[in-house]
Amino acid sequence: MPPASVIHACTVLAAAALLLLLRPAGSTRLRLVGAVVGIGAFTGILAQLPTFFDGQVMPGGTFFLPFALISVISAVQMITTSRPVYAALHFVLVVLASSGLLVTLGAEFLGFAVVIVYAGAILITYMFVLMLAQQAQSPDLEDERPTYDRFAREPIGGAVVGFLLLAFMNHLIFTGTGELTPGDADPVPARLAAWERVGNMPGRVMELVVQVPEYEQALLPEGETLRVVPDPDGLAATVTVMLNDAPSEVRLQGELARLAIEDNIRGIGVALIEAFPVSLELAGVVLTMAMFGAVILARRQIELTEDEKREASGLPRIGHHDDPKGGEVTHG
Amino acid sequence: MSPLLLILIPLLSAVSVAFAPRGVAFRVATISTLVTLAVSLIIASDFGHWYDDGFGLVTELSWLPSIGASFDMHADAPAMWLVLLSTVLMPVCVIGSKTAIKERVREYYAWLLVLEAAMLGVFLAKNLLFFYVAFEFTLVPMYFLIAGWGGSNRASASIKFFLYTFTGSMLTLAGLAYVAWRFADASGGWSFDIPALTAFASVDLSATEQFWVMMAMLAGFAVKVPLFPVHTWLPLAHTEAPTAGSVVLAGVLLKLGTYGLFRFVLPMTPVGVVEAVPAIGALATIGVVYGALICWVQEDVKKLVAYSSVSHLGFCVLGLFALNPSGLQGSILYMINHGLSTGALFLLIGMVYERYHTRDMNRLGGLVANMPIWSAFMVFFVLSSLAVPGLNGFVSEFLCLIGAFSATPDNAQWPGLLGPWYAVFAGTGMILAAMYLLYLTGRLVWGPYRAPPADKNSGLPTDLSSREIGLLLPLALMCVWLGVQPSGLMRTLEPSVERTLAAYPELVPTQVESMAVLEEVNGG
Amino acid sequence: MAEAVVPEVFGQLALGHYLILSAFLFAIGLAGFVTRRNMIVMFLCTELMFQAAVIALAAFGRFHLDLSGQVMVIFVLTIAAAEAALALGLVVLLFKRQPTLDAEVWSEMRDV
Amino acid sequence: MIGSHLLSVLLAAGDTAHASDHGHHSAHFPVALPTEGLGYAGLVLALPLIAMILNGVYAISGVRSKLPAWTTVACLGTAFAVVLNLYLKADIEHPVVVPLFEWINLSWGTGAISAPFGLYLDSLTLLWMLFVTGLGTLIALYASEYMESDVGPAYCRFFGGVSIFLLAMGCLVMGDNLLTLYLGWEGVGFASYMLIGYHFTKPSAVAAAKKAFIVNRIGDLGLALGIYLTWLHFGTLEYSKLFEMLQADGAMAAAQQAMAGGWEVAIIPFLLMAGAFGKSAQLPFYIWLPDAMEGPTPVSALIHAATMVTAGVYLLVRTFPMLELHPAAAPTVAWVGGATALLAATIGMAQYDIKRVMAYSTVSQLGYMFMGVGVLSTFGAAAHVFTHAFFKAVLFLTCGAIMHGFAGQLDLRVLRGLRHVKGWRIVVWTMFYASLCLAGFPIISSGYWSKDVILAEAFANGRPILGGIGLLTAGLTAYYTFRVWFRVCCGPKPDDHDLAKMMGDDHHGDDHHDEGHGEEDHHHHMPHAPKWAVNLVLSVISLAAIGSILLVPEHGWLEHMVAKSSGAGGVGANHHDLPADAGFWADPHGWMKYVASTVGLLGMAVAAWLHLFNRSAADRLRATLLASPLKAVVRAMENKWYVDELYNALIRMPLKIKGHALHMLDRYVLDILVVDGLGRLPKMIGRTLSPLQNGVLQSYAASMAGGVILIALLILVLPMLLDLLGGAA
Repeated sequence: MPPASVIHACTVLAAAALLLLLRPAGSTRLRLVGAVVGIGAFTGILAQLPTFFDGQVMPGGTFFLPFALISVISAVQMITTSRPVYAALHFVLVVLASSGLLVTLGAEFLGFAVVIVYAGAILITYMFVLMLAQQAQSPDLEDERPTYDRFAREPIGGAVVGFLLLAFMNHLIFTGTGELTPGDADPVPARLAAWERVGNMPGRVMELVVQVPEYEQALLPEGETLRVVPDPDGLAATVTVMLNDAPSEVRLQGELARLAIEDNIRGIGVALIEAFPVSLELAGVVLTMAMFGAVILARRQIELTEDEKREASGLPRIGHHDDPKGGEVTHG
Repeated sequence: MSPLLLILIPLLSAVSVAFAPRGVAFRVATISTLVTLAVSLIIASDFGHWYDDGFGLVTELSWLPSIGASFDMHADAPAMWLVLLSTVLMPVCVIGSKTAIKERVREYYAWLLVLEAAMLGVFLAKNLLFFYVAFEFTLVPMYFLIAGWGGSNRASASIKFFLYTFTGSMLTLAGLAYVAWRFADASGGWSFDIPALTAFASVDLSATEQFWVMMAMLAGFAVKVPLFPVHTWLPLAHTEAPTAGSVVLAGVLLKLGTYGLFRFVLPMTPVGVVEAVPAIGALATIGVVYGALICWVQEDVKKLVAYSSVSHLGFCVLGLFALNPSGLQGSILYMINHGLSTGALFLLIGMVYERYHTRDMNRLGGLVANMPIWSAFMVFFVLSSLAVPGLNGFVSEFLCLIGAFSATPDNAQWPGLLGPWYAVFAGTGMILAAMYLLYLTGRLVWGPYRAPPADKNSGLPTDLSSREIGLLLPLALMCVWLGVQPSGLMRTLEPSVERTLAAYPELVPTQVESMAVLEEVNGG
Repeated sequence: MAEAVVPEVFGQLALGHYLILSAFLFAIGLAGFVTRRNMIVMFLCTELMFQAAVIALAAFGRFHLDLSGQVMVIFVLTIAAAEAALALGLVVLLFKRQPTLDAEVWSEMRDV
Repeated sequence: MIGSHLLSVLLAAGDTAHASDHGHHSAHFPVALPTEGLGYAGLVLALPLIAMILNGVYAISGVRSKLPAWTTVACLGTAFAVVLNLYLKADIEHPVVVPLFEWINLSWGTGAISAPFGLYLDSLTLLWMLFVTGLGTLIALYASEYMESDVGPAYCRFFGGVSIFLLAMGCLVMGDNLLTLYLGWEGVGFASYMLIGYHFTKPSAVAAAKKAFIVNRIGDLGLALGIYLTWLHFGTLEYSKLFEMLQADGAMAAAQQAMAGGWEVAIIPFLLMAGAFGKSAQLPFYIWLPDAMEGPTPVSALIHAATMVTAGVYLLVRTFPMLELHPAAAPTVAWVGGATALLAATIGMAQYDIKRVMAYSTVSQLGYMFMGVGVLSTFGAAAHVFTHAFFKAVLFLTCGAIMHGFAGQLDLRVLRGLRHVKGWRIVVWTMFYASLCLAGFPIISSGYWSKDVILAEAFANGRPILGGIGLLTAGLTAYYTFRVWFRVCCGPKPDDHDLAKMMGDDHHGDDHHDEGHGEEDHHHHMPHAPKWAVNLVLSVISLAAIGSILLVPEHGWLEHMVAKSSGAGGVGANHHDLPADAGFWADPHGWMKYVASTVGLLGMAVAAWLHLFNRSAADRLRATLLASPLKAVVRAMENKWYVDELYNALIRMPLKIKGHALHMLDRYVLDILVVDGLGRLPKMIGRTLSPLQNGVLQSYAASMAGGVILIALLILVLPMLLDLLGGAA
């Protein structure tokens, strides 16, 4: 069987599995079958990868599969459970698993940031809202939960749309990645770029410089910009600094520059400031506007009649049942 | 005197009318159109290219130099005549609206003046973008005039008018833009100079390109003319428009289409034209008969005259595509004549409408008993429309038909692709014109008197007031003048016409040969 | 055990693995967004799609040895936070009008 | 003085006429040359124009007197004087062109259309203008009295119309090119339209006017096409150049060349003919003329009997050389003329309205004229035009006088015994003489002479069947003419009571609007005899008719006039040198005098028998016929052979239906279905897609994803498709 058909078959299987899981009144056995089929389909697709692709080895090793499975299973759980609070908690699980993957990918800062921002801040907000909204509802009894939580809306449509998209992405992944060039295919320009970046950060360079034993006392040249002149191969660079009131040249090894860049938090900071200053500003503006928006939305007063208020808080209406304008009568 | 004035005066007065006190709007508009007329007459008297094929009044005014857009102007003799036609008709429209328009007077006159500026822009433009902007801009004031002061069905009429003509002219824009793009491609810089583009397109575009460019241009211009079968916006727009709107529409706006055919289609895409001439000729001929037959069963006077435009403009297009000087000269003269006589007919119908508030021939009749002066004018302009010799319509219709007649491939000097059959078939339009126009006069002018009670509030006398006579008399005199002394005008058209047709005497035989070859291939 | 199985079945880890995971998460998120009726859960689904994007971005960043991917993740976080703030504000507002979380109640914007 | 001049010309012409006979088909005639110094000839056109403008001014300024009539009579009389002066001055051998002003003059390289406004003054023009202006003046004078009850704007309108007619007729006859002729041609059509529709409140009058104009237009289209083709082939429209060209290579050579040159040239004479048939009410266009009797009687007399309807004859005589461009042209004219003559005569026999009888008799007589042209006797045609103009004018004017006096009564079954009524003597006896002329009473009637020429030429031309038809028609003509006269003027003397009964009870064509008419009651009860103007005019025209006897015989003045014009080819074309021993029957000109007289007298005798001596016999005959198998024929004759109904069913109704159908097509198919349909297309697409806008958030998300998928598919599939296409190509 050609691999492409395997992949598409797996996608279809995954869709079918999701459908089984989305069935509102589905029995536990069916759900189990769905789960098994889904996991099988997922791993089946993953298993096709080596036959297509022998590019750069990514970090992660044995950690990838568990994290991946956790996140996928939790995601499915999240969209199939009829309890919104559980959904939120499953989402936390997805976030945690993906933050694990982020860490294995060398994005430690992001791994933690995601946990803090998502699991810590955003999810808490969601939980608040959920609880606020569901105060009067009893979450334990399946039948008493609102129908809109219990029944999926157009499960077939959703599965079809989602997995059509998935099929397309799979297609791209399995046919398109060959055109991508791995990052360190040619190390020299990367090293030179690293030196250039570091050269733009005088303080950072001085930190590197003072790590060299003879240059512990070195100072920034007064009134001059610090010049970092890398070697043509980028393996080392010459930096002119002031040592004992006299200019002195110090050789820095390439490893140092790599370190300076690969230190994740610093690196992100540098990249953020250096490459995306405007986007950073815009992100700030977006956040500010979101804050204003949230404030304004929250302050918005809805004019409700007494009855509507009572109804909203789960109390019976006061007005006469046969009087459709009961609320107004009480006001009168 | 700069031709710029011709556009600036109406435009600025439009602004001032819009903001003037209600009471003076009419006066300002009248004075403005009269001044424009005077200016156009002065310009015409100074015009140096009446008897050669050159362009005069060349004025340069930069707009967007980077893409070659400008407000450059020029005019040759045919354009000058059409400018004069417009400036003559505009005061008539304005003064003719004095009693008919009683609400939102300022806006009304402002739109009329904007319309005048746009029309003059079309005839004077030297830059393609300027031409196109002006060409499209005529739609806006007309749209508002119909929608704002029209009849009961004005909403749909105005929308149909706008969308129909606009859709057509979008295709025209595409065709013209293609020419400009090809020019930029070939010469390395954008230019929208009409003479340059014309010279370029007629020579450097391939036959296929010319054909499609021609089709694109035709789409817009044919709708505007309107050529059968894309005429259906016209009766509705005419019927619903206020009188002045109808007058301008028939008098000038339709001529934008034929002017476009004359100025762009014929000189720009000669190779495309020779391919399409038989088809266009057939459409024009069908339009003549079709429009006439439909006229004959109308109950609404205005609709009748509107359909008569379809019929008449068929002659005009037939003359254009005869590809010989007599046809072309006749066609240009036809534009002017149709503007005068049909404009006057609409004016006359408007005058009746103002008094009786109906245009239904079942309710109106025998008006000569009450309105002898009106009837005299009506009969006169009907005769002019009928192409009775001695009046203006005859010379142009005669020349269009003679042009089509002599447009045979074996004509030594000006070979053409039409021929006697087109002329004979279109000639039956003469008979049908007599039928429907006499049906019109028979119902409206003669017969036992019947009319709804006259509107006491219109403030108008039973017969025409001196203001109304003053409007019609100049038009009538012009009709007589053009009927008795057309030669002076015709001579001024000759050089431009021959310049326009320069490419055809060589192209037509080639086309005839290739058609013969094609026939042989198909036959074999 | 995992060390023994994983290399055999999956070989070396490649970019594709991360991308497939991301694609799966995205598809599940989309399917959830379309099928769920609870407004809050729907927003959670969008967050899930954001997560998918986060993983893909981080993987690409690693693949190219470029930090831009991670920077993008920061922007995604920003957007997610902003979205959460506004969306939840809106949900609260809507809930005040009509005490339900069913998204289909709010279909006044439909045609006809 | 003028009379003596005419006499001298007459005598002189007698000697020279034979000299003009140059043999078959190659008669040469002098071609006009431009000249100076005759500019005052323009007055012939200017005077009616002035009259027209003055009448317009009178109408606007509300003149309520006979001023318009006097102005018109004065102008037309002066115009007649000018024509007479031109005639006296003109040298018949050397016709001239008088350029007035430039009208249409275009040229491109070698091609040119030139139609200067000029006058072509040759004998034919002068002949025509003499009787046109002369009769115009007299009939205007007659109308001054006849129309007096309409004094006011309508009076101005009437005389304005007459002036327009004279102006247009002048252009038609005197124009020096075909376009000017066409100008006049349409102009007289318009004048006729205005005057037929004079009683505009009567729907029948309006309809008749419309019909006249439209039917004429059909013929005009032929004329116009003929003019185009003439221009195309000969490159000019001016008579002088045209004739030069036609004479240069000889008409026969031209004909042969034309046949070789293709049908475009060969059909020129047929197209011109169509124009002539339209204007002169020949088959198949004659139907407008009887209806045209809705106009006031002076109009019928002037326009629809004496002058305008002869314009077709004029056209054919003027362009006679072109008639030879096709050998079948002249016979066609002859046969159409003959057929019309017979058909109209049969219809005329069975009409009761005396004015209509006269109308059909006009159509019939015009048929004779065309027969004359067709058998190559332009002289005969012109002579008959000339004599007919006078006696038919008299007949119409007398009919008008009767109608005027009897409040619109025209029914010959009602009218009788006018001979015995006081004050009608001149009417009765001028009518009698004119009837004699029409019936072709030997020797003393002018019609006899002119008709004989045509009939004889028909035989001489080798068309005995046509000649036979002509003779038969002559008999019928004599019968119906005297049927009218005997019925109306003879019979028992009516007393006052009878006279009152004869009065028309409707206002049919009565020209009275009775406003401010003091004697209204009297009018309605008793006939009133004509006054001096009517009697004077009748007498003068009758004298002119008698006088014309002197002019029309062969080799006389009239033949001379025609022989020097473009009609020369039709003078003596059928003359052959007869051997001296040829018998009586060898020369039709000889025996026709006797045969035609006999036939005419026979017709008169039958009329006398049925309508004078035995007045009830006619009714009995009719009853007998209606009971016999000939019933259908009689009915058809009384109903004008149902030609009007036929045309209505074959032409008018189909066109009208087509108009309605096309209007429906235009409105519903083109406009509503196609245009509005296309306009509705975006709306329909929107409506189809609008369920997507269901307000449910998830659907939006799904459709968004669907869109992404579509784009993805496009990205994936499009290259494949292009590959496939590329592979295929």
